Amino acid sequence: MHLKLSPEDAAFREELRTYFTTEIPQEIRDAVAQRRELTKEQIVTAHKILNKGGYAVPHWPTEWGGRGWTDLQRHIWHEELQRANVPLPLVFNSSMVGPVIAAFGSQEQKEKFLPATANLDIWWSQGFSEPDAGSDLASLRTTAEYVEDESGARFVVNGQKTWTTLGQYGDWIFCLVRTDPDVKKQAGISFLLIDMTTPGVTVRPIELIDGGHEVNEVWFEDVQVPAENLVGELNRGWDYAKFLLGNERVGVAPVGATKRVLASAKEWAGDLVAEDPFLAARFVELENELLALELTALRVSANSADGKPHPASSVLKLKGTELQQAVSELVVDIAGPGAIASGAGEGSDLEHWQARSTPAYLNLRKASIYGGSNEVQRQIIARTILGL
Amino acid sequence: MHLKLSPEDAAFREELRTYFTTEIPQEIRDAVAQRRELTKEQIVTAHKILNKGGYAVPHWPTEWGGRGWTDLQRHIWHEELQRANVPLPLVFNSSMVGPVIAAFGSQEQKEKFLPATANLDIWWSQGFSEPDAGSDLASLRTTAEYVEDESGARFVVNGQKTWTTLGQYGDWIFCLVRTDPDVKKQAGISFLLIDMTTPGVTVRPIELIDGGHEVNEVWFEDVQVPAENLVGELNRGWDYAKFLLGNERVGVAPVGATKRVLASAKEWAGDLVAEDPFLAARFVELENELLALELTALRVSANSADGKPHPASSVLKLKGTELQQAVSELVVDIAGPGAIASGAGEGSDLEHWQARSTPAYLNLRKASIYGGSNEVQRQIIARTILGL
Amino acid sequence: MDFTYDDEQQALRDAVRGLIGKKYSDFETRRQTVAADPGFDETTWSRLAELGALGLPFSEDDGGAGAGPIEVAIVAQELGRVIAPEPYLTSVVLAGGLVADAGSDTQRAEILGALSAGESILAFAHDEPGSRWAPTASKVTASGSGDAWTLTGVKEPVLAGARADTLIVSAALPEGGTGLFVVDPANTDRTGYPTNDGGRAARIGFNGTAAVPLGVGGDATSVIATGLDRARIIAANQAVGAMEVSLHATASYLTSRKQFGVTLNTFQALNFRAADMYISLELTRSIVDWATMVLVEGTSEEIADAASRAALQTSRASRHIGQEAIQLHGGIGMTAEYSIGSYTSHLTALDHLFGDGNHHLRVLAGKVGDHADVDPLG
Amino acid sequence: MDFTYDDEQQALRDAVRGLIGKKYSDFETRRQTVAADPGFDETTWSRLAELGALGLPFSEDDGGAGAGPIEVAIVAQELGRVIAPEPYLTSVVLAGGLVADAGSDTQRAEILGALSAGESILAFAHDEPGSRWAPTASKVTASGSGDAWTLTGVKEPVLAGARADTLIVSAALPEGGTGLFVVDPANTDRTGYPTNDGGRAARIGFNGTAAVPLGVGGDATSVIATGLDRARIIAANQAVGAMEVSLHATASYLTSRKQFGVTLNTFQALNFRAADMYISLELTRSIVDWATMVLVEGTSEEIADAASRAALQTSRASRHIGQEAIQLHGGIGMTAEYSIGSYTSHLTALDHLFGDGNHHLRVLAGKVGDHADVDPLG
Repeated sequence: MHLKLSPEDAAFREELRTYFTTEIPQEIRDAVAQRRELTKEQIVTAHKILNKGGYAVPHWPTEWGGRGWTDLQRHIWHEELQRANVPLPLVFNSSMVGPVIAAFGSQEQKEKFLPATANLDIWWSQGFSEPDAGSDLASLRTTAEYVEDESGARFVVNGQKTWTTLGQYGDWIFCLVRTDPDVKKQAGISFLLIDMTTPGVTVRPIELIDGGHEVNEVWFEDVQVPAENLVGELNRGWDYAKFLLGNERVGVAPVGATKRVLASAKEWAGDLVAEDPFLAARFVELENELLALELTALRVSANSADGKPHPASSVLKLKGTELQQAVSELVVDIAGPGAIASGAGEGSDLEHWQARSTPAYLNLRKASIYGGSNEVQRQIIARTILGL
Repeated sequence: MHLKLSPEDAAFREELRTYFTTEIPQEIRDAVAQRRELTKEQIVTAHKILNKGGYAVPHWPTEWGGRGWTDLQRHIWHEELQRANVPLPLVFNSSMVGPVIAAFGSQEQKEKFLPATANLDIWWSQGFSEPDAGSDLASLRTTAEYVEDESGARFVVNGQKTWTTLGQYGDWIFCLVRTDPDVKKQAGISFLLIDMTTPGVTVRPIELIDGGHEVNEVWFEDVQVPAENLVGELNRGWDYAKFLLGNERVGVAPVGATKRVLASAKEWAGDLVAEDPFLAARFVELENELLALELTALRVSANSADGKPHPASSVLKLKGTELQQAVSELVVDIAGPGAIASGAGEGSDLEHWQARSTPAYLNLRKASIYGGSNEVQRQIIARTILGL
Repeated sequence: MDFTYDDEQQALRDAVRGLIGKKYSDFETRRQTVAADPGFDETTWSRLAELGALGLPFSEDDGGAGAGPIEVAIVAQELGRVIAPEPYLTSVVLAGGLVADAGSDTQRAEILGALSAGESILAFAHDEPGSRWAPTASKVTASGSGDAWTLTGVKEPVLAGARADTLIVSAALPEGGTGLFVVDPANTDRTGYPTNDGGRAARIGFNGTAAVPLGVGGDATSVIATGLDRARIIAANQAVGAMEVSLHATASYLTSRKQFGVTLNTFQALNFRAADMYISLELTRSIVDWATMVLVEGTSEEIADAASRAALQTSRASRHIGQEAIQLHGGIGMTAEYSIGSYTSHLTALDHLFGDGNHHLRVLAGKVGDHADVDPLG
Repeated sequence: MDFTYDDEQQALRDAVRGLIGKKYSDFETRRQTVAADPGFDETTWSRLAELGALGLPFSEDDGGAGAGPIEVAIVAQELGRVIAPEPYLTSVVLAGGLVADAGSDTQRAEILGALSAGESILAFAHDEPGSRWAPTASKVTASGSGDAWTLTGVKEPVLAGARADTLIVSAALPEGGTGLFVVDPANTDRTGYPTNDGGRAARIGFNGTAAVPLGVGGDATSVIATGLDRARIIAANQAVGAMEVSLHATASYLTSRKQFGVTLNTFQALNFRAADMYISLELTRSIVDWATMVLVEGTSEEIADAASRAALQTSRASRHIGQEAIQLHGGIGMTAEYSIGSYTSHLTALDHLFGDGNHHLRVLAGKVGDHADVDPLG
């Protein structure tokens, strides 16, 4: 056991810190710091700059742009991105479909998709959830029927996906589809890549309670998908999805970003921190829990040698989202009467962060629902770790 | 809606306050205030004085000593007892077996038992729980076999009861026993009164984690119980038990006693309250929650016209015990380093309340387990009130 | 002590529910109403006037109905149940209450008469950028004397400020203290915008704007303080209505939504959390009912204490219930089309209008050493 | 940054577990041991000495093993796992640590040598009636000069005070400040009694009792402060051991105990609460491991900060886990025959030895404005 970073890791961190703060445009980092909604262009710009430096997909196989870092280095990378207010590499590309194609795709698929995915030349959307398949993902109903005729071998897709985050920007969508309706529900699912410009694909935005439109419904009506867009084997999609979700959960605790917001909140609160002991206490409790969480992420990453998600990653997801929500709630309280002024525009005498405080708080209620709800995480802990 | 007590109720309260503070010996009330363990004699003395004034069993049928009070008056009575540090009338007599005999017993049973029960001439114990029947009370296994021969009609009881509070003082014990093993488990249970001096009855104290011995195991080995000691009908015991438990829950929120301990805690804390804002905040939160609870008790008692427990009584039990526990935890914290000194005796320089703080805290962990655990209460709320 | 409504109060509740509950029985109606300015339904406002609901707290001499806080609380609970966007709390309870307490005979008759008749929307311009629920003003200053005053500075956010026909404005007085003034908003610089919960607020700039003192003028800090306390208690009633419906919607969703082939109420952990929501709600209802009764019978000091106690409990409960309602709904709870998230949004706004739980905790902590215990029966 | 034990550390853990874990593997042994004075097993204490565990933190020159906080923490965790009653924390970590930090060469060799060899029990008499975890003394006063001092006043509660062969005593100095003294307990008035968790404490009266300054004498407030911080971090390690076993005992009970015809782990609400206990435990383990590393490498200021952070988190977690462990067990969790309640009792004692969560919250709140964030990687 020892406390300090090794000189190599310290140098590594310094290198990242420099790259992130000098290469990524200040206006993008300011937008993140001020909790503004990013444009598609800003996300793409930042991602491409990261990819240029080798910082977009460091966890991929080295053959496809990975860096062979240690777990600790990956942790440092993840934290430093957030600390520098750099938008994270687009998660659908870097943590979801990319690793799946790299692990299970054909050589043709790898060559066709991986470089473009790493560089965000293709913007991927996720097509997993359905209106009647939330936490119970495997009950999905979107069908893909295999057809082989004179126009070639293909799947015909019908159904509806939902909660497709940033689907309005998507070029391609990776979907779980039912290819065999007659077997146990997990067994008849396949993993399909679909060009979103194909006729029959419709994207409809969903308004959320913060007034934003970041998620969408995606409808498929007799969508013709070439057979070569099937990833891996037919009816093995559930395995690939589990692999993907395991990847998603690693580093899922947004510790760095939450710390950054908490530090901003302290600035925003100003003299109030010294005047109001109860406010000071909330900062202490949140800082301490974030410290414990960050240390847990370090301890866990240091211990997961086999690349599989450590069972404690459910702790990171659950506590990470709870703290993210708690910090956003604190900001609303610091905003005071200004917390209601979500529509205040340029002429307002209120601070921008005050106006954003309640929408951000409301928006983050999703954090404990999406990506494996906190109830699912508790179930995983109880079953997998405690044997209950 | 109006706030104030009517002049009649205000006068009623004054009358109780005077009786409790002048008739009950000061040393008994001091012992309660100092959270000391009461002797059997103290409990009996206080109970008999209450009974003399008509304050031991006011909720019984008037024929047997009841007073025909309104719900609000019963609430005031319950609060004023606690406020004056008067030990509550022995719950096994006044709220449990008494009402059951009054409602379901034969005329002979009523005449034999009710006056003696009201006056604590008989000390009753409760024989419900068994080692393998906790929250699932109906799975009890103690058997009572009906035998009729030359020595008369009787039940032969075999089995074991546990968590029998103050069973070491018991003269008689009222038991749930299985009289028909062949039917659905609730259907084969009867309600039996057993003289604890009968051969075959053994009481063994259980040491609790606070070092006290307030609960016991009671063993029955071929205990001969005259058939006339069956209450009501054979195999209807479960109904009587539900009636009894409903009675038990009414007024089960120990608001008055908890308020009294909280007020004492403020005295014990002294200058700390002004010096430590976090301590002040804990007092505020607890006082406010106790206020909300007391008002809920008033609101509920005012609304339960039919004598059945209001469904919200589960709220009173659950929140009441949580607050009781939270106040006991606060006292431990106020005790500071002295909280560990549970064995400190007369020569100690620490305050008696400091030494008692941790045992009281540990002992009160039971409050959310006994008498229908808080999990059972949540289940009742979810099912009965919310239809879940 | 009695927590039950009399027959007239029950009739009032039924009438308001018949009007407002019916109007917004379909959540889509509420959604469309708040999407367009002025953010509420003028026709419904007129009907509330016809019902007598807008004049409830005011004396009959002033054009009101001469009822009291219990009746006002009944209306607020009903508004809360459907999260109706009509500016009852801000216009009738808060601004109207100040006029009733401090206005001259003429001002009361004119302003409250028009308000009660549904002919005029009133707003109280009090919050300032940087202020935190104090009963004083500092960034808007008043100068002048007698009836000839002018105001300068910025008020923001002002609920219903862009739509208001008349403004009651707090301003720092030259000799110290905070005065109340009546201002014609035509002479101000107003920018309106939506609040997170679909309400409306505004930035209002005063630049030597003409203002008439409310009533006799002079320092009105204690009038404002009591006015805010009144609004706190009525806001808590509105929150109780919203929480009640949130809980029932959640329970109902749990019994109908299927996951893993069974309805969600098969999952004990979810049911227990709904039970905890019920506990929060019941405790809050009790303390809010009590505070409403204190508003009828109490001194201003007792009202202040009751307001803080009700607000503290309501703040805790509305976060608990609002957050759990969304979580137990899952994804659909995040969407604007479905009602539950808007309830949470509204509860969040109510929580921050007149001081959140932490604010009231501080207030109460400052005097916790002054009493041995809290006894609602006196 | 590395959270893993090296081979030697693992071997130490196995050895201590082999000794202590085996000794108290049957909970009844622990129960009988604490029932009779001195409240621990002298033979086990000797074996710990033979193993080198008692001298771990002390230099080899002083008769110790020259190891460090990581190794001491390992021993503490193992003691916590079986809630062993041996006075390691108070005698070796707290009192021994003060002697190591401030004692003269001769004192260190004598006192720590005997302590390491298991020949002498050491206690630190510091708490006073009315004191609250400050590093200063006020009710026991010292007078004298050079090596000839006397102490007067009362210390209580003093852990292991009745059994101790040598006392280290804090006392208010005539010129201000708090000094440390070595005292032969034979010259004091001692009354011992059990603590809630089966440990032992004492009231110790000094009445012009002869005392020798520890080391060079003079104000030792900062030495005491660091000594208490060290004890806080090691106590937190002991709590982690106890919490880990509490959680596993609870999970195991849930899978075996039947109610309503099924095992308790059929009830999702209970499983979820066990999952929450696991989360508390994991977070606590992380921060306690980190604080232990700070104890190795940090400045006294960094150690103070880490001690408060670890203590705050441990206090919260040990209440959560201790309370839930009993609740999820139900009635049997209340009995002294069954182990789980004693774990909760011990956690409660550990929580109040050197400052509870609220105490450390105050400490940390006082300096929360001094930094933008908390970065464990520096």
